Formats: sequence, structure tokens, C-alpha cells
Amino acid sequence: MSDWVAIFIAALMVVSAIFAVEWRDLLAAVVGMTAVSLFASIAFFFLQAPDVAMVEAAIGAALSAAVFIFAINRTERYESEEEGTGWWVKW
Amino acid sequence: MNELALIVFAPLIAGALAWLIDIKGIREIIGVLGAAVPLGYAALLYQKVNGGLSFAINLGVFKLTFALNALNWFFLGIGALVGFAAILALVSTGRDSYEWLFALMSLSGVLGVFLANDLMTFFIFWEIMTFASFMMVLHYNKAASLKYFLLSVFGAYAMLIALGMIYAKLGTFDFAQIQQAMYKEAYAVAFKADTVFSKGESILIYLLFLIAFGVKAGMFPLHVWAPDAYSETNQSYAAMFSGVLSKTGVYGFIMLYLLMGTRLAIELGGFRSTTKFGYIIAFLGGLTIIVGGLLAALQEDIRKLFAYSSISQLGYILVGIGVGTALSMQAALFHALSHALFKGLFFLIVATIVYRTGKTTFADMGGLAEKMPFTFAMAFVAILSLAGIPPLVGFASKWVLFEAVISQNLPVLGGMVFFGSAIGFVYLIRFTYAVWFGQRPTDLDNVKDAPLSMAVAMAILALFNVILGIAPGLVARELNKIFGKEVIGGNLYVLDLGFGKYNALAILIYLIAGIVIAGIIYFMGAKARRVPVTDTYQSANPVTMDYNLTIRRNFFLPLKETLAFWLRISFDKLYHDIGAWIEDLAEVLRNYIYNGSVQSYAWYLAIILLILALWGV
Amino acid sequence: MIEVYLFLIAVAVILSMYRFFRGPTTADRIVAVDIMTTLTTGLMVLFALYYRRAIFLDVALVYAVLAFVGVIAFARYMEGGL
Amino acid sequence: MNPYYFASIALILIGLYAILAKRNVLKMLVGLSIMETGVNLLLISVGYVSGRSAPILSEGITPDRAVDPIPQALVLTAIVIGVATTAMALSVVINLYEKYKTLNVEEIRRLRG
Amino acid sequence: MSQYASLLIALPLFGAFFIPILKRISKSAVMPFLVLVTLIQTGIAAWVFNEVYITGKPIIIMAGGFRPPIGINLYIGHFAALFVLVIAVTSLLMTIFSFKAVSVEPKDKYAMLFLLLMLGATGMISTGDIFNLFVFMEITAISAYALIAYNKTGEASEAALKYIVLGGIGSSFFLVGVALIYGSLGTLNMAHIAQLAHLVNPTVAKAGLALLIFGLAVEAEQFPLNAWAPDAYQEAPHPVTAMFSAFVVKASLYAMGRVIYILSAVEGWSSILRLLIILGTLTVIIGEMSALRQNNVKRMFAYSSIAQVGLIAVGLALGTESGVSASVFHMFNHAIVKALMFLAVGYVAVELGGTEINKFEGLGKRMPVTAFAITVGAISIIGIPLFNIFWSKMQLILAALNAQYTWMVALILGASLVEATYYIRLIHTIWFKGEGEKVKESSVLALVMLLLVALIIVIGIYPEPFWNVMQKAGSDIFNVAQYIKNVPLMGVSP
Amino acid sequence: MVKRIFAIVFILIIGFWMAKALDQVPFGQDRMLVGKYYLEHVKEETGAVNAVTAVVVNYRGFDTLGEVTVLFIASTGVAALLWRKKRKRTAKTEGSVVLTTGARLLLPFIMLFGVYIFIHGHLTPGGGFPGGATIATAFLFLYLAFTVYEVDHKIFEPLEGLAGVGYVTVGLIGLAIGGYFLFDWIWQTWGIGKENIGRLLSAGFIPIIYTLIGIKVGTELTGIVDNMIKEPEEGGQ
Amino acid sequence: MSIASIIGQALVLFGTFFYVLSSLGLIRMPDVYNRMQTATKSATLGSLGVIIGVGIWAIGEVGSYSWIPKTLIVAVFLLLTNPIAAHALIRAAYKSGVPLWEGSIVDRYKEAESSLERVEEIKEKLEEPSRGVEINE
Amino acid sequence: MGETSKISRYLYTVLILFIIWLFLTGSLDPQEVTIGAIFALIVGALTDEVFTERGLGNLNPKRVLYFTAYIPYFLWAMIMANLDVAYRVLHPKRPINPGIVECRTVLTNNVGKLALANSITLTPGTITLDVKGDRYFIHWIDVKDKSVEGASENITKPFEKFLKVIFE
Repeated sequence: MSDWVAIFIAALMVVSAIFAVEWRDLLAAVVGMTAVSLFASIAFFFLQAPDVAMVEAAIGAALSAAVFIFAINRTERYESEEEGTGWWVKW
Repeated sequence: MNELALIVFAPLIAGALAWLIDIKGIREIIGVLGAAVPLGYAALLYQKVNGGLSFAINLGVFKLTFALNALNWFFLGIGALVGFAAILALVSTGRDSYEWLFALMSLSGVLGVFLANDLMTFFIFWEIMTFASFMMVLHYNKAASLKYFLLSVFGAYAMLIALGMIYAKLGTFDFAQIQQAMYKEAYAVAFKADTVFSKGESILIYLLFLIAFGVKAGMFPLHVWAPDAYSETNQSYAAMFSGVLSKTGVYGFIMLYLLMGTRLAIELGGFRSTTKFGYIIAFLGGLTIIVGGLLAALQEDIRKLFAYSSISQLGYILVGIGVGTALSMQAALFHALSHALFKGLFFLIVATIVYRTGKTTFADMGGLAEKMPFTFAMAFVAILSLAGIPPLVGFASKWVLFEAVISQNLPVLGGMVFFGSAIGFVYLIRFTYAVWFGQRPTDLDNVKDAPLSMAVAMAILALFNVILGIAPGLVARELNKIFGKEVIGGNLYVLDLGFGKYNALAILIYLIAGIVIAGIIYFMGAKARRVPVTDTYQSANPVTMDYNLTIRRNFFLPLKETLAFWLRISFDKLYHDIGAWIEDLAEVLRNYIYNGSVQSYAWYLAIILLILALWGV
Repeated sequence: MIEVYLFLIAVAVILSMYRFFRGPTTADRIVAVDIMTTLTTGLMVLFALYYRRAIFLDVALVYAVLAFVGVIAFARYMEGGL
Repeated sequence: MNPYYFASIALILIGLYAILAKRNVLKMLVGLSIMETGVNLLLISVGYVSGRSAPILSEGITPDRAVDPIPQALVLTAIVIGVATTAMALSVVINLYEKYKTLNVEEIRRLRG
Repeated sequence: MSQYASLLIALPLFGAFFIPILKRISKSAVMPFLVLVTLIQTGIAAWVFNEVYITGKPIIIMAGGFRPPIGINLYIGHFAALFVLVIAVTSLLMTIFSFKAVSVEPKDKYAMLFLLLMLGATGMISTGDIFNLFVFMEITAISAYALIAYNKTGEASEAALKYIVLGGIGSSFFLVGVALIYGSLGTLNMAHIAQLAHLVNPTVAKAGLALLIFGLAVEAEQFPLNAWAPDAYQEAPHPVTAMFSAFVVKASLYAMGRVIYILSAVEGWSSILRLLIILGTLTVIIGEMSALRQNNVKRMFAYSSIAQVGLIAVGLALGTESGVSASVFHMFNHAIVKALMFLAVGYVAVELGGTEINKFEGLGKRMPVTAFAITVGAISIIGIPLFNIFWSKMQLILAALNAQYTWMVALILGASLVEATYYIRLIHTIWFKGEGEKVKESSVLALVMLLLVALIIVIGIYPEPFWNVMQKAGSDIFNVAQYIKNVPLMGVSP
Repeated sequence: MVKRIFAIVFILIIGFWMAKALDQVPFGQDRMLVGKYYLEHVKEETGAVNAVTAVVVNYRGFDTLGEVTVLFIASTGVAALLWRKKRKRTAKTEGSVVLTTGARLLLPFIMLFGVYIFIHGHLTPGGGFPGGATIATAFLFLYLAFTVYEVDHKIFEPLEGLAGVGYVTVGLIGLAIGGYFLFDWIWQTWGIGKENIGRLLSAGFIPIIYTLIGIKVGTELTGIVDNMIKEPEEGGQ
Repeated sequence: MSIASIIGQALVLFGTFFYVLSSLGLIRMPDVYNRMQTATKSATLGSLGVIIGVGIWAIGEVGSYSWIPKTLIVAVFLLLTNPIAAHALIRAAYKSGVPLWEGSIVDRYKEAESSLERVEEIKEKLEEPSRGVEINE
Repeated sequence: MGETSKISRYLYTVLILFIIWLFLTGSLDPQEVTIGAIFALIVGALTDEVFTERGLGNLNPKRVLYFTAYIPYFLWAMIMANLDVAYRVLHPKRPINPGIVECRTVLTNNVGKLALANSITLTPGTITLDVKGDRYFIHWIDVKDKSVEGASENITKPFEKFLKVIFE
């Protein structure tokens, strides 16, 4: 069972990462990053590292995202138009 | 403190003191004293030449070792003498303490090179010398100094690689040990045993040394730095530059012979009556003679003229070394001495002229013999000596050299040497006439004769020119001592080569007799012929403003036109082009690699990771 | 038995991931993440029992608290309130 | 290939991809952040021992039934370092945007050559 | 008693943490406090240096009293003792310079970051644990990020951003390397790793070593991983630039050397060395080439510094003891020279408002002491005898030739020619070009510069005592067996 | 597009290489060497139940010190970079009453969680970092909810410094008492809490250090947030 | 299998059912507001069920009562936070201009908002002269 | 609403925190209790101003009683809401009829408003979109009455009778 859980989480993590990287809306990218962090936190949880899961949740999910949002708030939210998005996220 | 250390370091310390104290008057005294110390000690040490005098300083990193032997002493003498004269002249022409520091530093470097007993010491002092002389040039001209420095350092680095290769294999820098090892090597080659150096390596080392010493000795095609460097510096210093510093290259070639001669000879085989590797040196030397001589003839600037002349003369020495017999070696050493003496003298004369008139081109001069009689007298000696008129020292050395080359049955080299001698007359005539005789431009009417210090300096060198010219046996005795056998026989006044004799004293007597006779004839009946103001000659060309040939201006233009095709092949330009090309390449590289985009930089990281991956997978 | 619950939660997560990826607006994605954090809090608690270790509950607690604040941060930015 | 290993390598590479292919600075930093997550995951999975429990020796867990505590200690540090880097980077980006008014790396190249 | 050497770490930390409190008391006391801390640090470093070189035994600091593979240990051997001193002294000099050079607020933050940069380098040099190395590397790097962007101009931020992105990638991969090494050995202590290195699976060890070196090479400015460096050097506050060149990069280089040699039992080791040598040679060539037509003198020096760093890396990667010793000597000399040069250039920039080459015209008349300092530094870097770098360069080249890298030496020497060219141009510009009114030079800074000049010349004239020290330091890195013996490892074995 | 394709090819090759290396480090196998020692001796040597905590604070104390320093640098650096002469919050609107009230209501709880987490570091997962981060999150929540609420960063900075000084001082006391920097003097010299491993007041100086770290991390992260949320006023350069 | 276990498992099953429901809602609903409607409620209730269920289950499974308080805390916390988050999100979505589903029948908020703006404009206009007076003084 | 004394607020905060602490630790070990008390005191001191406005007044028995009664009511409403959701989600036709309506409330207390908003959010088909003074803007998934009064009747009234007592 734990194999399936691992595959499940790994797949989710990778897919969220790909999306986080490909989305042109930076806010969405940060959301994606947060999702990666959250899944990573679960992965740590399953890998018997509760301490790490906690820190990852605290720092990856909340603070890192918040700091990114502040940065976006003070810069700009969208990537430039010329940045083409990969076909794999266009649907 | 050991004498050798004193000899080597006294000028340096004096220079540093002069630079630090920087009070006019005191710094000169210190400087001259500093230059006098080596001379004095060199004279004192004459007795101990074979006494195995040596000295070592342990720097931790390396050990600096100095030793004195006959060969050393010979060069040491040249260096100390000409160096002293030049430094003495610097009293007048030296502009600031900066020049004192570096002039003395370079003297130190030269002496260190001569006295070094191992390759590393040799190299270190070589670098000091290069650097100091470079700083002297930098003071006057950036481009010239850069050219000089880059070529010299190029040579020095070549030497560094070579000595590093030797060190890597033999684990020592010591001359004696290397020599010994190389002898063993030579035997090994001869008997087809295993050698430490492969054939390729030994050739590489040879080539590297060739470059290294060739640069310093102004060997064609590495001579391009010399004209600019010699002309664009303090002219008193140029005496030392040309007279002594170039001798380090010569000394280097001799060291090359001593260290690796047998090995290379056996490895590379012979060529006619000489060795292949030696013949390369000799042939390049011969080319140097021709190129230097021709170019000297075409110059409009006195300093440049003597610079090229200097190159040309060094070619003789290289020929002598390259031929490689004991006799030719002696000839080369002899010529090294005489070249130092007369070329030092020449540059001091030029220094005096430049110091007094502030002009450097032929077009601006004329008729100075009247105003500067003493200098003219000195110049007379120097001209005779360079042109090879007996009984001055220049003749003796050239004669021996001719004999040595001819006796080895090397007609090409012989031709080159003779051609060089002839072309020597060509440019000397111009110097003689255009500067000293003829009409004097009006702005030179108030020119004074040489200042005391320069006069003394010139006098010293001229004296040696004459003495050694009359008594070449003095030199021959020393040279025999170096070789440990009697190569040049004869006595004080007579050089006996076995197949020819030169009796300087006799010739002197004949000469004096001739002069007396000529004087009598002159005073009895000759009439001075008036020369027209514009003594143009056109050599079958119409006289125009552009084509107005006088002895002071474009005198050898026809020659130049004849040689136009060859003159276009300029190594100077080639090096310049290479330099420009490298700069452009650098620019392109810089702009492409450091293009400012952090993404490209990240790509570099990715590429390295890729390389690691491919390397590792 | 726990496999069943796990399967159900996995289905839920996959479905909300679909919304997360597909969501036409960023708001949808944030909602999806919010729901996912809730789901995974439950998952963690469940697994704490599976591993029989009460200490894992702390992780779930912190997870719940902090993910919540993260979502609030996103919301506040979207609202234009920062 | 274990899924955790796969995920960690994939995360590292996706992060690297973001840095290599995306022109927006913030996106690159997102990539960097993802990369760090991947590295942390890798460290933890290296220290995992199948069938063992967290290295907290209470509730009847004996030393031979716990996973390796060292990678966890390391990752604790690494995560904090990651967030520190991110915070620094973002404040730099804020400053940068204030001056350059752009986040496009192609335009942030006044220092070159 | 020797455990008190841990004050080397504790003191800067204490100082940095204390500054926020001090700032509440008196804001103007911050900079003098900085001087005080660095001064005490220098004192401690001098004591440690003395202790290590007199007893000849390294000081092993065991954190928390646990013996090495269990606890983290700091290994202050001959090298670390020497460089800790260099770091402390350079920092001290740069704090003095900071009074003049740093005018951007908030200065208290600058002081903290400064101390922590120093701490990071000290830690990197003295640590005996591979992950702790990472931590200290990050301390160095992150404080460097902050300090580079400290001037708050757009360019400074740009430079910092570049460094952050590249450094981030580098440290991530370093950590992957750590993971691989740890995964196959189960230990992080360097001595322990060295002891067990023959047990590692060769594939893992090779990849791990490669990644470790990759990560460190970014910090150690190896081409082409050094693209951040010129920008960072150019835009950082002047004292910080000097510190970068003088010891931050040296710390990374040392770490690289250490990592290389503790894993020398690994299969395929020499192929990685060869790669590193190629990189180092390229670093030298590209660095010199890029400096050739540079108009900004600070940037030019930055490129020159990179080139020298490449040389050091080559020496470290030769795999012979003489190469390592020469490298160490070169590091030391280069630290002195570059500290001097960046100090002087920074001072010029402060006084004349820029580092473009036209600001340097007539500098010899305007600021003679500074100009003299730059000249001596330049001459020294070119590699003229009687100046310190000559000896180390010579040793390096001989070592490289000894290791049969003739072509590499030829390339490096060719690059040195290029280096000579641009330095000569600079010297010419300084002394023989242009005029300008005289600027009153600060006597303290002049004193500092003259001190460094004197050091350069003293080493140049009499390198023996220094060389002896460097040899010990070099063998400290090279001689892994001795290193393992020196660290009191506990008997934890597989 | 070419760039993307190249990037993908590159990362695939690199990934293959790393995967190949990782293949030799099989997943889930017991490779502990030093780790085993830690697990076996953690209780008697440090008194902590949570081995990770013991490793972080005791065995690898330098790492933690460095980690604290890194965060400190980040906070200082952010403050230095975003420092302007005049700055203020530029939040445009306040959250709705629900959010603000919620923030008021939740703040003490979140802080208490933080405290709970770092004080129980040696017994349960967590420790100074998550605890501090949780506390910081509480403040972050405040910042998010309110426009006017200002945490007085002037107090935070010295507090941060004080906590750091405290940490170093604890280490130095260890140096003075036990002869080693960061020596666990409470546990090893004084032996406090030896009889009640697994309860709260044990594990030597771990709770003390974690309290300090918690305070420090909390204040530092708050400082980062505080600095990032303030923008320079117009013309306040 | 004790009673506690059965109750607990039942609760967990109940919770997971609602989990699935919430995510289904997330997918099936047409716009972000409706999605939030369905998702938040179910997810909250679901996690309430799961978490408390686990607490009870643990009594039977592990035999320890100490799980209950902690699970309660987590549950209460979720109960408190989830609506707040949902509220913040829906408000954010609205304010950031996510359009309502075309099938929506009424939007009082928009009306109120526009009237509010008008009121504020009037207020400003009213304040304007008084300020002018202050300046004049 | 009068200003409550600081001590009362502080004590109330500490009490609540302490109870939470006990829940968190889940044990009555004297060490835990001591430390918990200490930290409750500290955290309370830091946060009491933010946390509560009324202090110990909240512990009025009547309020507690109503609160206790409110919980099952609320839970019941919640379950109902979820069944409603289930119906809407699982019904193939998606029977929804969404819109934003406005409600009025009589509550004035902020905490009360929060509780009301949360309750609304978790109960059938409604979710609080914004609160402005006493006006609640509510997204209703199945709008039955567009008028303010009608909506209030449907949505807020059921809770208000509890919340008014608890929080006013």
C-alpha cells in the first residue's frame, strides 16, 4: 500500500511542480509551489520525518508563500506576453 | 657578506636607497657608488676566478646560488664596466629617482643572471632585469614598452616552461648537475639506452630556450621590440640596455650549449661541419645580421639606427655561437665584449647628442663636430671600432669571427657575415657625415660639449675600445682561460689562430705611419673642396620635394624602394596583428560569455552538469 | 480497512487536483489547495493512527494552522488588500 | 526506481528547467524553491528505512525500529536555509523592480562584459 | 585550553547578535564595536595560529564534547590556523576602511552582515564536517548576497540576483552530493569519510564528488560557474569586495581542496581532477581575456582575481603535495595583494566617485600613496620577482610541470601575458597620463595600504618563513592519512 | 522554443545521471552508521526522546547555530535591503470584520501552538524552528488581516539579538563549565532531569535552547514579513 | 474490534464520504462561488468526522485516551478556520473580479457596492468645501 | 459596551489558553501543567488586548449554557447543509440557482458577527461574501427570496437567537 501512496504523492508533487513552473500567472505559480510544499510535507510525513514535515509545512506552505506574495505585490503579477506557455498546460 | 652577493645586490640596494632618499645630488652619489661596487669587486675577483667562489641564499621557496668561474667573470666584467659607464652617464640624463631605481635594478638583474649557478636563479634575475628595463621604457613610451615587455615575458615564460620540464625530470636546477645528467643522456642516446627526456621533449626544451634567449638577444624574427625599446628610453640607459642586457641572451645561448649541447648534437645530428641545432642558431643569427643591417641603413632616427645596428651586431655573436667550434665560441665571446664596448659607447654618444640638442633625427643635425669635439672624438673611436677598422677592438673580434666561420666551411654564413660588415659601413657613413659634418642647422649653434659625467663614461669605454684593440691578447688570454685550452694563440698583441695571424700592434704602427703620411700629404698640398649646400643626389630619379635625397634625409630611399617587397613582410606588424586579434577575441569572448543574462549563466551551470553527467555516466 | 478510507481520500485529492490544474481562474486553484490542505490534514490524522503514534497529530495541527494562513495570504492578495 | 527518488530528482530538474527556460525572475525563484524542496526530499528518502518509525523514541519505539535521524536534522537546516535564501532573493527582486521596472531577465542585464 | 579556539566562531556570532541591542543603546557605537570585535578576533586568531604552529598539532574543537563522527568537530590545522588569521586581519583592515567607504544606511545591518561574512568564511575553513561546511557556505553566501545588494542600486540588486540564482543552484547540487555521500557511507565527518572512502560504491562516490565540487566551484568562481563574480565584485561595497577576493573565495577553494583529497581513495578520482584542471585553466584564460579591455577598474580587478583563483584551483587539482602547497601560498599572497588592490580601488572610488579607467588618469599625482599601492599590487600580480606572487606562481607552475601538464602551463602563461598587458596599461594610465588636483589621502588608510605593500615586499624578498608555513598548511590539506590520524575518531565502523 | 527543447534534453541527461548514481543507494535500506549510535545513545547522552532534536541541538549543535545565523542574516539582509528613510504599511483595505475578528481570536491560539511546539521539541516532533515559524505565522496573520496593526519591530530586533546572544552564551557557559563549546552542562554536568526522561523537564538544555531559537526564529521571520510588507513612501528615498 | 473502534471507523467513513463529496462539488459546480459553497462545507464536516473518528478509533485500537483531546483541538481549529478561509477566498474572488455564473439570478453586492461608492463620492464632495474653508482660514 | 478591566481580560485569556494547553498536551503531568501555566501567562500578556474585549464576562453561566445548546444545533444544521450539498452535487441536473443576497443582522459584537458568518458559511447553501456593518452579503446557492427581509428570515434568524444571547 505504501508503494501506491508513494507513487500517488510523487506524481502529484511532480505534476504540481510542472504546473507551478508553467503557469504564466505568478500567483498561480506560487500556489503551485505551495502545493508542492504541501505534498512534500506529506511525503516527509510518510517517510517518518514528522519534524521535517512540520518545518516544511510551516516554512514552505505559509511563510515562503507569503513572502512570495509580498514580492508579487510589490512587483507585477503576470509574466510578459512573449513567454509562451507549453502546450501541456494550455488545455 | 660574500663578494658575489655584494656584486649582485649592491646596485639594487643602492637603487632602492636612491629612490627612497630622492634628493638630487645624494641619489646620484648613491647610485654611482652602487654601480661602482660591482666593477670594483669584479676587478678584485679576477684573482679568484677559479677559486670556486660561490654563494647561496636560501629563500625557502628556492635556493639562490651564485658561483664564479671564468666565463661568468668575463660577462660580469662586461656588465659591470658598461653598466658603470651607463650609470655614470645617467648622472646627467637621469630625470628622477624612478630611473635610478630601475636602472640600478636592471644592473642588479644582469649581474645576477651572469653569476647565477642554477636555472632558477638565472630565471629570477632574468625577470628582474626584464622588469626593470621595462619600467625604464614605460617611462617614455607605453606601446614600445608593452611590446618589449610582452615579448620578453613571452621569452621568459618559454624559459620557465623549459626549466620546469627539466626540473620535473631531473629534480634539480643546478647547472653542474643538469650538465652531468645531460651528458649521461647524451651517452644514453648514443647507445640507444633509455633516456629521461624523449626526443620530442628535448627538442621542445631546445626550442623554448631558443625563443627565450632569442628574444633577449634580439634574434630574428624576435627582434622587433629592440628598436623601439632602445630608442624610447633614457639614452644613457640604452647604453646598458644594448650593451649589457642583450648579452644575457648571448650568455643564455652559451649556457644552452654548456647544458644541453652534447645531448642535442647527438640527438639531432650534424649539419655539414657543425651541428644542426647550432646551425639553426647561426642561420638565424645570420638573418639577424642582414635584416638588422639593412633596416639600420634605412632609419632616419639616430637612436633607431643604432638600435638596428645593435641587432645586427648581435647577429654576429649568434653566428659565432651557432657555429659551435671552440674558436667560433671564442670569437662570439670576444665580439660580445667588443659589441658591449662600442655599442655602449655609441649609445652614450647618442645620449650626449640628444641631451645637448634634444633632437634625434638626421634631418635636424649636422656639423656637430665643431661644437662637440670631445664627443666627436669618442664617436670616431666608436665608428672605427664598429666598422671593424684595425686596430680597434671591433676589428679583432670580427676578424676572429670571420676566420672561425670560414674555417668551418660554411659559405652561406660567411656571406651573411660579410654582407653585414659591408652594410655596417653603409649606415655608419651616414651617421658620420650627417651628424658631425656638413652644414649645421642654426638652432644647434649654442650646443655645448658633453657634460663631465658623460664625458668620463664615454672616455672609459673608448679607452677600453682602444686598449683591447691594441692588445687583443688580453682578451684572448681570458677566453683561453674559459675554455681551459689555448684556442687563440699569440701574445699580447698578436692573435694566432693557427691559419692566420693578426698583429694589432703592427697594424697600429702602420696605421699611425699611414696617418702621418696622409697628414703630411694633406697639409702639403690638398685643397679643401667646397661642397654645395644642397648636395642632393637623385640616382636616376627626378628631384622633387618628395624625392629630395640628401645625406640627412631619405639618403637610402632608393635602397628602400628596391627592398620594398621585403620590407612589407614585417614581423613587427605580424605581432601587432596577433595582439590586435587577441584583443578582439578577448572582446568577443567577454561579451559573449559574460552577456549579463543570468539565464545564460544558469545555462553554463547546466552545461557543466551535463559534462559531469556525460563524464560520469 | 484503512485502505478504503485512504482510497476515498485519494479520490478526493485527485478530484481536487483536477480543479487545481484545470481551474480557469487562480481563485479556483486556491480553493482547490485549501480543500486539499483540509483533506491532507485528515489524511495525516488517519495515518497517525495507522502508525499508532500520537506525535504525528502535532504535525497535522501545525499543518492545518499554517496552510490556513497561507490561504489567507493568497486571498488577501487577490482581494487587492495588501 | 523508487517514487520518492523519482519525485526528488524530478523536482530538482523541474526547478532547474524553470531557471533555464523561464524569463521571469520570480518564476526562476519559484524554480529555485522547488529545487530546494526536491533536494530536501532526496535527503529524507536517503535516510528512510522501510518499515521503521519516526526517530522519536517514545510510545514503545526502540532504537532498532527507528529511521535514521541525521538526514532529518540536516533537512531541518536545509529548509531554513532555503527560506532564508528565498527571502533574500525576493527582497533583492523588490529592489530590482523598483529600479528597473521589469522582471524580465533579458532586460536585467546592465552589468555585462 | 585549546577548546577556547571555538571562540573564533562564538565571538563574531556574539558580536553580530549583540549589535541590535547595542544599537538601541547608541547607534554611533556600532562601527567602533565592529572594530573591537574584529580586533579581538584577530587576537584569538593570532593565539590559535601560535598554538598550532608551536605545538605542531591541530586544534580539534569538539562541539558539545562529542567525539568526531558523533559530534561536529572543527579542525583547526595548519591551514585553518593560517587562514583564520588572514581572515581576521583582513576583516580588521576592512572595518577600518568601512568607516570611509560605507555611507549607505543602515550601517548597523552592514556591521552584522560583515561579521557574519567573516564568520562564514572562518567556519568554512575550520569545519570538519561536510554538512557543516554547507551551512557555513550558506552563511557566507547569504551574507554575501545581502552585502552585494547593500548599496540598493539597481545594478547592485542585479548582481546580487545573479549570485543568488547561481549560488542557489550550486548549493542545491552540493546538497545532492552530500546526500549521495551520506547515503553510501552513513557519516558526514570528513575524517570518517576519508577513512571509509574505499568502501564507497564508485558510481555514487564519483557522482557525489562531482556534485560536491560543482557546488563548491560555483562559490569558488571556476569558469564558467563564475559569471556572477565580476558583477558582484563590481557592485559590492568596496570593503566587501576586498573580503570576497581575499578570503571568501579562498574558503571555497580550500573546501574544494579538502573535499577532493578526503575522497582521494575513490575510483575515478583523477578524471574529476582532470576536469577541474581544465576548468581552472579555462578560468585563468577567460578571466584574463575578459579583463583585457575592461573600462571599469574594479571589474578588471575582479576578472583578474577570477583568473588567479583559477590558478589556485589548478594547483589544488594537481594531486601533488607541491601543487597544493603552492596553491596555498598563492592563496595567501593573492589574499594580501587583492585586499590591497581592492582597498586602493575602493578608496579611489570613494574619493573620486567612480572606478572607470578615466578616473585613474593622473592618479599618481593626485593620490600618490594609493597609486603606489595599486602599482605594487599590479606588479606583484604580474609575477615580477621581489614581489610575493612571483614565488607562489613559480611554485605552482613548477608543480604543474612536474605533474606533466605542460600545455596547460603554456596556456596559463599565455594568459599571464594578457594579464601583464592590462596591468601595464593601468600603471601607465596612473602615472603617465593626465593631471588633476591633489586629493588629501586619509592617513590611516595610507598606513594600512603601506602596511600591506610592506608585507608584499617582505614576502617577495624573503619568502622562507612564509613558505615554511605554507608547506605545513599545504600538507595539512594534502596528507589525508595524517588528517585522519589527527581527528580523534570514535570507533564507529560498519 | 529551441531553448526549451535543449533545456529538456539537458535535464533529462542530468536526471539520468543522478538517477544512475542514486540507483546505487537503494531506497529503504538500513545504512545507518553514525545514526545508529545516535539512536542507541540518545537517551542517556542527551536525555531527549526525539533523536532528531538531540542531533540538531546536541550532536550537531554547530549546524543549528549556523542555521539560526542564516535566518538572522536573512532577516538582517532583508531589513538592510528594504531599508528606506520613510516607510509605512501601504495595505489598501482592511480585511472584512470576519477576518479581523478571526485573527484576534486565533492569534493567542496560534502563538500557544508555537510555544507548545518548541517547548516539547525533545518529546514530540517540532522544536525551535517550526515553533518559531508558527509564532511568526501568527504575526503574519495579523499583518494580513489588519491595515493598521503594527508589530513594533524596534522591540523585536533587540529581542532577536537577545535570543541569539542567549544561545551563544549558553554555548559559552558550556565551554566554561564542561570545557567544550555548546556542551550540555545542564544534562551532563548537573544531571538535571536524569530521572524523568520522556517528561517535559528533561533533556538538558534542549528546551532552553529551543525556547531561545523559537523566540529568535519567530522574531526573525516576523521581521522579514514586516520589512517586506512596508513600502517606501512617495519621495521617501 | 471494540465498540470505540466501530464508532470511530464509522465516523471516519462518514468523513471520507464527505471528502469525496466536497471534491465532487469542486468539480461539478460551474463557478468558483458555487464550488466554494459545496466544497468548504463538506470538507469541514468531513474532516470533523475523520479527525474525531480517529480520536475515538484510537481508544479501541491503541487503547489510549490521550488522542481525544488533541484530535478535538485539531477539529475545533479546523471548524474555526475553514469558514474564515472560505469567506476570505470568496471575498477575494469577488473583489478580484471573477464573474458570477451566468445562471446567477441576483447580485445585491454589486448594487450595494455601487450605491456605497456613490455615497462616498457625495461625502467627499460634501467635505470638499469645508476643507476649502479651512484653507481659506 | 463598557471597557472591561484589563485584569479581567488578561485572566480570561490566560484561562482559555491554559485550557487549550491542557488539551494540547493531553496529560496532567505536573511539569506540563506548570510550564503550561507559565507560558499561558506569558502569551496571555502578549495577546490579551487583541484577544478579547469582554474578559471574564464571557463566562456568564447563561452564555455558557446557550453556547452549549448552540453546539448540537449548529452541528445538526451543518449535517443538514451537507446533505443538501450532496443532493445538489449528486443530482445529475445540478439544481442550483445561485445569487448574492443581502441580510441584516441585529448583532453588534464583532465576535458575534464572526460566529454568525461562520455559521452561515457552514450551513445550507450559503456562504458569507462580505460583512459591512450590519449588512451581510451572502452567496446563496439556491436563492429563494431576493429581498433583504426575506433573506434575513431564511438565513440569519435561526442563529441569531442563540448568538444574541451568547455574544451580546
